[in-house]
Amino acid sequence: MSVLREMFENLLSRPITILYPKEKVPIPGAFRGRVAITDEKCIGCSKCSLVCPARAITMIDGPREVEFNGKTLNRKKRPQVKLYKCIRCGLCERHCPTGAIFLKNELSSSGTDGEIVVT
Amino acid sequence: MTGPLTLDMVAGKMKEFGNSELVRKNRIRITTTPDKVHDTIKTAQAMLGCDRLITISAVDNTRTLELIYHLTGPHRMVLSIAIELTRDQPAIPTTSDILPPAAIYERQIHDLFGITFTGNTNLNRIMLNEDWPANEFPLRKDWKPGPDTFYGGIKVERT
Amino acid sequence: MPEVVVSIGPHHPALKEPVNFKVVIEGEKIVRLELDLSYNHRGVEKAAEQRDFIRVLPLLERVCGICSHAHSTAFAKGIEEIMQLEVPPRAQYIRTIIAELERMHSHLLWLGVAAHVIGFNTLFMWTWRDREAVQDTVEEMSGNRVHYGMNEVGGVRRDLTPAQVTAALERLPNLEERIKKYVDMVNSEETMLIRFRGVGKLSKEEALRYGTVGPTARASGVDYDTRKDDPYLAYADVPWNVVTDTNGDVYGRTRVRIGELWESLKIVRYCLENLPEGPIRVTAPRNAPTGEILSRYEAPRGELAHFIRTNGTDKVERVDIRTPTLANWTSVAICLVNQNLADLPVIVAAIDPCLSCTSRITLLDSQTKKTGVMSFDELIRRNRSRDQGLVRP
Amino acid sequence: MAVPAAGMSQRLVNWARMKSPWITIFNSGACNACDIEIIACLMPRFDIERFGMLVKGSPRHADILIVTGHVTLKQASRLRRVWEQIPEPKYVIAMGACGASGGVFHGLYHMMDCVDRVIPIDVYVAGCPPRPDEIINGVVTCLNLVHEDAAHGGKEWRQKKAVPVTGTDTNICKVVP
Amino acid sequence: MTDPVSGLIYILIFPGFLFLFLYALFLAFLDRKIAARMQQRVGPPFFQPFADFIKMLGKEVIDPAGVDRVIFDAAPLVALAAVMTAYLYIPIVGNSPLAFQGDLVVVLYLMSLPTIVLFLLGWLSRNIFSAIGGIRSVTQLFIYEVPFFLALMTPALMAGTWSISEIVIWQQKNMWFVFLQPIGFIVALIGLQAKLERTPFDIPEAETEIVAGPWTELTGRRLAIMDLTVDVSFVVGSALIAAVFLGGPLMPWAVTPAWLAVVVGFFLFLAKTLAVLLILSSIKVATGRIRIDQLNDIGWKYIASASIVQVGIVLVMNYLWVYA
Repeated sequence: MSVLREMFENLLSRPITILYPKEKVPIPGAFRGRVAITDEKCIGCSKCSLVCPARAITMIDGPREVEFNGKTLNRKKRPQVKLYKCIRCGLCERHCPTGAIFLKNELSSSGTDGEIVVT
Repeated sequence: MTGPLTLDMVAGKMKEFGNSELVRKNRIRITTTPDKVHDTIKTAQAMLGCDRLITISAVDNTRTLELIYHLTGPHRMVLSIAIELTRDQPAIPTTSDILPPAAIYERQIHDLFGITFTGNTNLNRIMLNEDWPANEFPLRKDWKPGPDTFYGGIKVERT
Repeated sequence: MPEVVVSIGPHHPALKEPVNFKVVIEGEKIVRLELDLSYNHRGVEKAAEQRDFIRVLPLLERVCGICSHAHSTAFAKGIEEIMQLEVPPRAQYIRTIIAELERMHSHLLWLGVAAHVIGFNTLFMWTWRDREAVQDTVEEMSGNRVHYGMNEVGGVRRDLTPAQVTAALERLPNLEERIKKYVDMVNSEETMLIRFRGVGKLSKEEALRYGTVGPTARASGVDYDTRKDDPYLAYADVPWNVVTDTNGDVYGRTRVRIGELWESLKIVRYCLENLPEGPIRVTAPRNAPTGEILSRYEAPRGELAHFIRTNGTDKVERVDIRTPTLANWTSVAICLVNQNLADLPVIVAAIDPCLSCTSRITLLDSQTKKTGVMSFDELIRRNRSRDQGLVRP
Repeated sequence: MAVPAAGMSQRLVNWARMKSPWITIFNSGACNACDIEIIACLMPRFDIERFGMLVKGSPRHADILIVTGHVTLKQASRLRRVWEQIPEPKYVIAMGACGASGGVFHGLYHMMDCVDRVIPIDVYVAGCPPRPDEIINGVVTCLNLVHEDAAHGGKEWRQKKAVPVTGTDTNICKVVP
Repeated sequence: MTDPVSGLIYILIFPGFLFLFLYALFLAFLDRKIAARMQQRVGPPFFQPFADFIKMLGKEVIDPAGVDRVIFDAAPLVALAAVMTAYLYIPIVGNSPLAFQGDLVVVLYLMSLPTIVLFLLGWLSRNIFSAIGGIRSVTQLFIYEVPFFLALMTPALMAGTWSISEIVIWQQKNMWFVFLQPIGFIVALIGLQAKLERTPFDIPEAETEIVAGPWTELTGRRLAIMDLTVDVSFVVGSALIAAVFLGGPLMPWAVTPAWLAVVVGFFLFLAKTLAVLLILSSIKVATGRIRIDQLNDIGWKYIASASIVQVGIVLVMNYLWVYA
């Protein structure tokens, strides 16, 4: 009758539920959440878009001068991620030479527009 | 038959069916021909104690279609029995009468590769949609989804 | 009594995944059944031939959400063996830890689902509550609750920090206590006993003959366990036992799974305490040499086999995934005959079906007599006269 | 927003719709991960029953259809049929990357790639799979939509892609009173 | 019942239909809340059943093709009317003004009507799951109805009356029947659980087997009314058990001002129904569903024979004690 005993213990104790919108669920630091791009660091190498398994990253025009290894590069493209297409696998982060694209430990959003992009 | 299996034992038993080689630790590969497959598996079951079929793998190597039967048993070795089939009208006798689980794998291969297993009465559509065209086998290398093909009543566009 | 065909699925509350059973019943007794598993076919094997080794791992991980680490490890292991890479021991240990945590979460999940299909929602809630501890550990280590993304060819992507190891070790005693409670509950709870005992019986001979794998086979006394038979990762170093049972029914499968929870806990603890130092990956070459391998892996549901053939490029020529569920399907149809309709969800759940891995059809009885088929789908089709056409883009 | 004069009973019904969203899960060929995360929402840790949500087996009882995953060719007609069985007003949530665009399975031969090609989607939830709290966010976004639809007297007011309800989770999780 | 106005108030407002409606929804909430807390969850807010009810009323009603729409609309109303009528005969505050000799039988009869209606709905839905559910609910009715009737008959045998109000008065004079007939009380609780189709007897609507059984095709207001019927049956059933076994609203001693007696009686009624609810909720949480053939075995072998043993004991007690 361990079920009965535990049932009544639970009835008298506090529930363990996290009242989500009021109190936040702890998110570990390693959590792979929403994708983010630091535009200053990006050298436009297209590695992330090549490696993305979901083909969520497209390269759009973004001419800019960037520093890389002490040299000044003239990049032409920058990445654009379709937020709802991203599978948060972290391959772009793993293969980015400068750490410009990375996954924040934040929750992604939800919305009515399926075409939202992160640039 | 519980002790470990050595290459010599397998080669001795399988002499008439084809040559055996030790590909890596615990894996013995036997190459044989389609008409001998039934007897090879029977011998492996009876003489070498292989009571379990792990899987039947089908490979399209662009010249021929290959079937590889992976068997194991209490000796924990894996016997791979490999055969090659021609690409046009591939057919092979079924093994589902001696290995009941083979029926599922055969149906799956029949659906995706178009290999006919003679004697298996139940080779119905298995993985694909009901209205998938009858002569298209998606896992063959030369198969490409046509740009204007309709599957499932829906035009499938490819990017 | 006339035979009635009940078509269950693909949308059905007992089935969290699309599958269709056409069950022929007489009264409440099952006469025979036809399984239709093709609703989930995606063509992963074809896609795997078209993607390189970097991009194929996330794809294979998503073959199944529950045993995602199993698929990616089986593939990475096979490719490493073809490339003859020496994976560092620390990577092997980390892979083992994740694999065993995955087994624990899968078995706890299964216990909950088994309780749910017999309507015992309380146990369902409790097991899933305790599963959260495992999920938290995995999330801290890998960064995601379900698709871990830990593997890459040549090692693992993330290292374990000492803080993560201590946090994981701290969670284990609590889990241990809970597992003890579940052993107690399963052996003493009356409704579970009457629904599980003697249901879906499979003798040892049948289990061998129909090629069952994993806990289903071990519940019938067949001690096949790939981790012992063909040791991979760190299993050769870790002391652990194969759990078997002689009952052969759903009760036996429950006991095997709870026993494996216990063993997994032991393995995780050993690996965390004896985590070797060193690098976590070696750099893999871009192309793999020509070769082939049958990579076997003991997934939570049973033996998973990836047959990999490479052809010297950075893509595989063929990867053939044989999932444990597919190997177990034949035995389900054997167990189900002459059982009660009410037992169908229990027996099907007892092999822990993972249909997204499997996605295949099997039609068991070839001499199907013509009966009055009243399928749910057809009824619905008759019921609603609205537009049935699909939306064209 | 222009609120048409709603009667007392209509306001009561609108309030009830906000407070009692019953969901049904349709697995259109997904990899299970989204499904187990939805079920994890029901569990003591997150317990969505405190929002009045229940998971119903019969689509006839449901208000919100959660589609997990890309749609395989075989499931497409079934998905459409299940969607038709849900009585009005009904809402559709597409879970994860697969629901929005096929995700990692984008472009495979036995797939539709997107739920949007079969049934209209109201809310997208990002992630592969979304965490349970993200799923709750998604349902709350959907409830906000229910509220706005009720204020406008139907779904017709919102053209496709007219109202982006996005941002960080902090401003999404604001439940409309 | 001489004054028509007070009679109308009794039937319509308090303790009649309005109170019954609110109390039924409250008990439904409490049931869900207790279950949630036992599972260490927070559970729904207090207005949840009310919100569900209102929402379902506002949903679209879908007629499955080939279904007789009139019967499909009318059947839930019949079920609701039956249990609401049954409620009027049960003493809530003092004795029921409508009481007559034999109202126990009428109440029991009216309480089995929802099951018949469910069977009818399942059969008419033209859906295989509904049909199986309907057949199961009738099978279950045959199993639990006999012990339930016998268990509720034994107090009547001992009190020598077929009126619930008079059984309550008899208990006020002597002793609560729960102490005199514990076996009958337990059988009645199990029978009530089965009648309300709650776990472990939720075989007709087993979600994981047959979707929602007879409920599968119900939508909109039909679903709302059937849901309300189940909630009301809960109140009626627990009130019936409270009246027959737990002494109803009357106290063993006299309370002098009449209004105070009414108030205390009302609170006693609340306390007793809540006690019954707690027991039934605990059973629901602590068990899984059993199979219909297992229910058949258990029902006829153990529960039915227990109730027959109870009847035998009562006959002996009557001979030795009551009529001695």
